[in-house]
Amino acid sequence: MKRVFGVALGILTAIGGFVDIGDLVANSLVGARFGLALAWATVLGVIGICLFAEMSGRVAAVSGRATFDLVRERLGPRVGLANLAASLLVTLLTFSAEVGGIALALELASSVNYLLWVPVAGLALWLVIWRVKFSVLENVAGVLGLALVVFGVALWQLHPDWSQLVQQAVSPRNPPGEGLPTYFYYAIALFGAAMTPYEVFFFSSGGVEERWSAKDIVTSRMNVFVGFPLGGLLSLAIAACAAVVLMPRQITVDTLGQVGLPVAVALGKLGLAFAILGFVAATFGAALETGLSCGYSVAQYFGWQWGKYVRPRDAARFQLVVLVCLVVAAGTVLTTIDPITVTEYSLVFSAVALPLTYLPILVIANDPDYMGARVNGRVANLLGTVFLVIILVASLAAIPLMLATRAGQ
Amino acid sequence: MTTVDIHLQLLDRQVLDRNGLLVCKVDDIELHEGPDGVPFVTAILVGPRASGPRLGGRLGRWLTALAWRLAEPPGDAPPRIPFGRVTAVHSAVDVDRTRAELAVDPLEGWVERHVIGRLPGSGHAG
Amino acid sequence: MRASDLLGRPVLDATGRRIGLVTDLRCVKEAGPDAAWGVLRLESLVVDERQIGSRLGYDRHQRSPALLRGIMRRLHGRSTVVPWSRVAGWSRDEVRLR
Amino acid sequence: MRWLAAVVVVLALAGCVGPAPTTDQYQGKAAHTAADALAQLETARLAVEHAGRLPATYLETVLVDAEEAFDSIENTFDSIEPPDDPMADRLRSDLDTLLSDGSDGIAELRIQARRSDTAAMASTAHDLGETAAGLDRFHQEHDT
Repeated sequence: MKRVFGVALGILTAIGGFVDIGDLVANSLVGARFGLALAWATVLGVIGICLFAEMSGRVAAVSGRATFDLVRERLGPRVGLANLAASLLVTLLTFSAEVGGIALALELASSVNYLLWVPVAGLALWLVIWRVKFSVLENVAGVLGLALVVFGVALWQLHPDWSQLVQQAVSPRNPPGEGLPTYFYYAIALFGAAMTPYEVFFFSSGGVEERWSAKDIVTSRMNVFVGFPLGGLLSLAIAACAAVVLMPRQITVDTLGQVGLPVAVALGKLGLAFAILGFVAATFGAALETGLSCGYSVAQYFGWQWGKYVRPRDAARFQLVVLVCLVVAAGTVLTTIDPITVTEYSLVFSAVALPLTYLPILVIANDPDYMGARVNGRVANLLGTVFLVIILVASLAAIPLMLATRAGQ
Repeated sequence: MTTVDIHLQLLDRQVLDRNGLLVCKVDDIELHEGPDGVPFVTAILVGPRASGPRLGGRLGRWLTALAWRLAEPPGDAPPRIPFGRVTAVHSAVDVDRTRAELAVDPLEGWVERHVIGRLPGSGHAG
Repeated sequence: MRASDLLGRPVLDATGRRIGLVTDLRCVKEAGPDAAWGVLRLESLVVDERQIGSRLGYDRHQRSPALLRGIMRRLHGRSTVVPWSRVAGWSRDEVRLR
Repeated sequence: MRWLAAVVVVLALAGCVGPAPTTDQYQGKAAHTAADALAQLETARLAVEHAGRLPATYLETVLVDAEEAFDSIENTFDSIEPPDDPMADRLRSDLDTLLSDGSDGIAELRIQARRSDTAAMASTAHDLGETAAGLDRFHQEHDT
């Protein structure tokens, strides 16, 4: 019974934890501009993250080593350090976006300017990272994030023309008035939103924090293979809500308030209250994940003690890195740079950094020295190889497309 | 007969102390010639004075020089863990001493004493 | 001597011809006097044309996925193993064989 | 590092709006401005149409954001030097009228929302429908 509960909780956490500020903004933005014509990019991203999160979870369970531990080992100190710098930059950018997201969500709930919420959010994040148990931190944020299911309810209440939505999704093409470069630019943003590298840093490090062993591989797989696709469905619901309510009114999404409007239209105040709760929980949870991931990646590269399973003073430099990153992230938002813009850039740079994370995972998951009999099977390798190629293409195309389309304008 | 490839199987691996706490990475490996003239592994070398030269380039040189100057006493010999302390090599390298006994990483202690340890609640596990 | 003193150094044969770079140091594990795990004695050098990607292990035990193996094999050709007894001397710039 | 600097510079330049040298380019920018402005205006109108379903804090935040964005779109357009061409002057004056109507309207909505004057909001939103239609038409006509 306890085991069933554990698995169920893990799945719920994975669903609620899947969506972050990047998914919220990217899906709503794309839904309002392209309808569901880019649903395939989200689906592709979800398959990719399932595939590689499973591998990283399995590696962590079998070897006790988290992702960045292995990056240096397989790429060497030089390339590993370059990788660390790039990954840290992207994760830090995402961290800033999440902190901004918390503040924006609280602004919607209070109409107090979001900049005033930034220090509050920063302090709350630090207190949680400093004092709250890892499993509590992970599960509470994830389960509260489930409030975003309200987007699914809203979609159903909006009585959309389902056949038209399905039609858009299955015969993808760029709508009239939108060029192909813009179309693919946003495809990459959605792909990057689903596959953000911090998710595997966090997932694999979390496995080590919770002291997974080979026995826990089944649990980890359930979380990934059930939780993430349901989280992806949530992303699609957000996109569809925007497609149904915002697209006909020619509204383009550039604020979090616009993301929630379809829920208000469909369900009124109570529904919107759930949506705001979901925004706060999803961004707060993701801020914790990205903040910890900054510390995880640095500490794992240098071999320092890391993690919340020891007292903070026993992982001093890890805690220091997290704290410094938190200050930098909050400081970035306080420069009054638009958090939604930061989010959009974080998605594109995530896409650029994807191969740095996913290549070493694929290699280690095949290393009999580490994995013994638990190496990848044929299917995982076939899909892994295909995705590696897709990731490489997305990574190379991201910056040129961003410049060519002036970041999607 | 077991063979071990140093580059592939030892360098950059995580070192764990006798309690399973994380100590450092294998930043480099020290070898000495035995009486028969064949070199054998004598120690794990730790810290920027070991990893800096491997990093190479301007950054590597700068890091090595900085660590050299900050060290007590100054010098180019990095902290080392004698290879006799190693009890197992798997996805990590296990040694039979505690982090405090090994004392290969003075900076960690400094941050603990002067920054993190001073914040309230630093002694409670999450 | 440090492992990094040898790794990446060009290897020249007795005639002075360059046969590749040192990509790894292969040791034999023996029971040591006091050591719990063992003593590692340097047995041979693994020599290859290039160093790049050698730590992914595709020239040794690593086999899958097939695409990466294919790329790495093309990049590297076959690595050769040179017994330490053949090493005549080494410096910062090169390893010389007899 | 040098490529990074180059990327930053290109991004910075891409963000600036310089003087538009030709009438065609000016027209493209005007059409683009109309579409952006329309999106903000429609956001405000959509929110006000469902004012009863939105908490006051949320409505206010949405309106303030829409107003700020709308004004910044208007200012950006006004800062573009129009080419010396009667056609460009006409474009500018047509769009300016629409933009200032929209800007006034959203500001009014924001004030009415703060006073919870639902009836006035509904009537302002209704009137703004014409400005929205005008922006839409302008965008359709001039989009290249």
